[in-house]
Amino acid sequence: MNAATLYGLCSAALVGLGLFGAIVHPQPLRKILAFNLLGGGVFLQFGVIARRGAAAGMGGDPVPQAMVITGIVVAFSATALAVTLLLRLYQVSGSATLSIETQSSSESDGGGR
Amino acid sequence: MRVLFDSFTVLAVSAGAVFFLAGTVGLLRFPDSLSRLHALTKADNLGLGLVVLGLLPQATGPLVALKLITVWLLAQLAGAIVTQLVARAVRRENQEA
Amino acid sequence: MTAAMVLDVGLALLVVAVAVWIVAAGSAFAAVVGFVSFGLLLALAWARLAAVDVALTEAAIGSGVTGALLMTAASRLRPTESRSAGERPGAFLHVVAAVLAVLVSAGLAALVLIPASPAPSLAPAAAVHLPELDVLNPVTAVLMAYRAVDTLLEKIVLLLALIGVWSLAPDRFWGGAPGLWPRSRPDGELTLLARLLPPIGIVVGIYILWVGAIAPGGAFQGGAILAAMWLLIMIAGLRPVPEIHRQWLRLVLVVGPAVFLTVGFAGFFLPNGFLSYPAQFTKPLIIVIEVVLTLSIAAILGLLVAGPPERERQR
Amino acid sequence: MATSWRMPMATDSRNLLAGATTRAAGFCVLWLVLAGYSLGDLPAAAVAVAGATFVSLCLLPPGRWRVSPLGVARLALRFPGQAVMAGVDVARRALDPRLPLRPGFVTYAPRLPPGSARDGFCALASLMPGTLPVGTNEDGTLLVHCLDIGQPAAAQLAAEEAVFMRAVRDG
Repeated sequence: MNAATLYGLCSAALVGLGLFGAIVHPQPLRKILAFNLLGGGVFLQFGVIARRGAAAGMGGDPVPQAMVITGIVVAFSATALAVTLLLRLYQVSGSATLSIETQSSSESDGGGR
Repeated sequence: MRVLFDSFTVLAVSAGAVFFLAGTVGLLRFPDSLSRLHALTKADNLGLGLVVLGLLPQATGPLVALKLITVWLLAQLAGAIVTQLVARAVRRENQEA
Repeated sequence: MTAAMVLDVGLALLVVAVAVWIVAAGSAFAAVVGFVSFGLLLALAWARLAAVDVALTEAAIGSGVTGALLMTAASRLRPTESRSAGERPGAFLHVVAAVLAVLVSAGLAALVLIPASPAPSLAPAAAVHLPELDVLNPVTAVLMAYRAVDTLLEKIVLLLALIGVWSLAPDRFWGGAPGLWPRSRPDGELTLLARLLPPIGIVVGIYILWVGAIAPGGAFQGGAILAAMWLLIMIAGLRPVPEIHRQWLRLVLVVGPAVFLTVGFAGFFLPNGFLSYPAQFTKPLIIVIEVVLTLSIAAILGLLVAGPPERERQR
Repeated sequence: MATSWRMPMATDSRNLLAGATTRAAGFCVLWLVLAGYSLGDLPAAAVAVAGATFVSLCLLPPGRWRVSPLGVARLALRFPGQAVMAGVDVARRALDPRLPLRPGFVTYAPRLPPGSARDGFCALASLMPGTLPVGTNEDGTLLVHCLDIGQPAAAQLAAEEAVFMRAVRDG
């Protein structure tokens, strides 16, 4: 087994872990974290493809690498927007939950700050 | 001469690794957060210092050697400041509790 | 097993272990701390895959800037944590999620274990035009020349995200200054760091940008370092967070994408059309675009971490 | 504290010039350390050094610290030995099966007035054997965490502060 295959298996595990966390965690912030984990796994998968495409004197195929750099920045933008939405939800409703029952009960007791 | 330099590198880097190990052992064994901070900063700083010292004879020129030393100095600065920030946060939490 | 293999196996196991910790940790703050170290370990994995450009980006943006953002959010949302503990889904959903996750992982693992042969690669195609571009780092060449339209759109995404973040502010704060940290009194040590480190960070950031043409580095990595320095100065309270209505601020935010677009449209007068560079000016043009992009990236990243305005506009 | 980005108003323009020159020289060395020597790098190096010097002068106006080269040299020579002692001390305690620790707090009244020179001293003290400044008490003394309160921490800190004060003071 070479390094590319090893990190490929690692990335597969990361995607699974991220997916599991994003589904079962009730807190939105933990979902965002799990989503980033999932993204990290997908990016690493690109890295494996890039490494296997090493040719023409390059250590890896530069095209997937450039796409991952773009991806990391876009993932950060999405995370920043999601976090801000979450903080705003907390600001107006006094809670940061996606559950409908809890949300309506906190609205009825005034919530907010 | 080369052999002398290489054995010095092996010796110093290994010694550095021992201090990193000791710092990690301290991090796991020490009883409270503040004591653990001591283990982390002091043992690891010395460990990094020894690794840098060991790599100096392998440097291809004075600029590379200076680069290694710069890395160590920046790690010292960051370590010293961050340790105090964490210590302050620990103290604040203890006061609140 | 060789020493390099031992290192790779250890690193891969550590990455997965930290990922498990992020999913399983008791508090969100602990999970975020785990996420920052996860990013740094992942950067090492990228370096082991001979993708140093990505390793730098992952360390600076994936771990550093994202970590700063999530850490603020975790400390602000701490009061909501205990309540959501009661909302944990039941055992059934856990099992379904676990089965789904295992299936997806197994599918990806199978793809990894049964690779396409020969491995698809665009590296030879990318190498063909490197000499005429005069850019020795193939990743920078892809970002700035071959796939420049991706890079341009990504800048627009960054700008749109910032507009989205700003527009989440309550109306009365529109045009005011972002709140950044909920901290009134600056700590002494932090102020010391904020006095000493930023000049060093500026030299390092500009170096990383400059070296991007021939070695790993470039606008994103350099911009992220500059953004971190700016944030450090603002968090320590040495300089105020700018109010978002400022003309100069908005100019800095759009100058990178604007110059990129202008050069792109100027390409219509050339044989290859949109986003192609005139042959004899390729390298200078790429450098000019990279410099202004770095400025814009640094400002946008910093302001995305700073968040929406939380103070009223000063008259 | 928060002011705009403007060059500091130096009471003494010679002071400003001297400060700017030494710092610019330092950043030049940093650039050379990073990039090596190449004439083609000149434009980037010039921008980096000029930017860094400007920001440095804004954030830490010259004259704010009085630095004595001789004192700094003495401090720098002393530092590696102290780092070794600190590391060996912690490593010995961590690896000893009996875990010989007597953690506790000591208050220390520094002679340095509050300010960035004192912050610098605190940062240095946190790298010294057995001591870790945790914060400032209400009466202005420092609260220091020690790994072993049996050690003469206060005397050690006083010696360290004396060396530090000969190197750097608030101007």
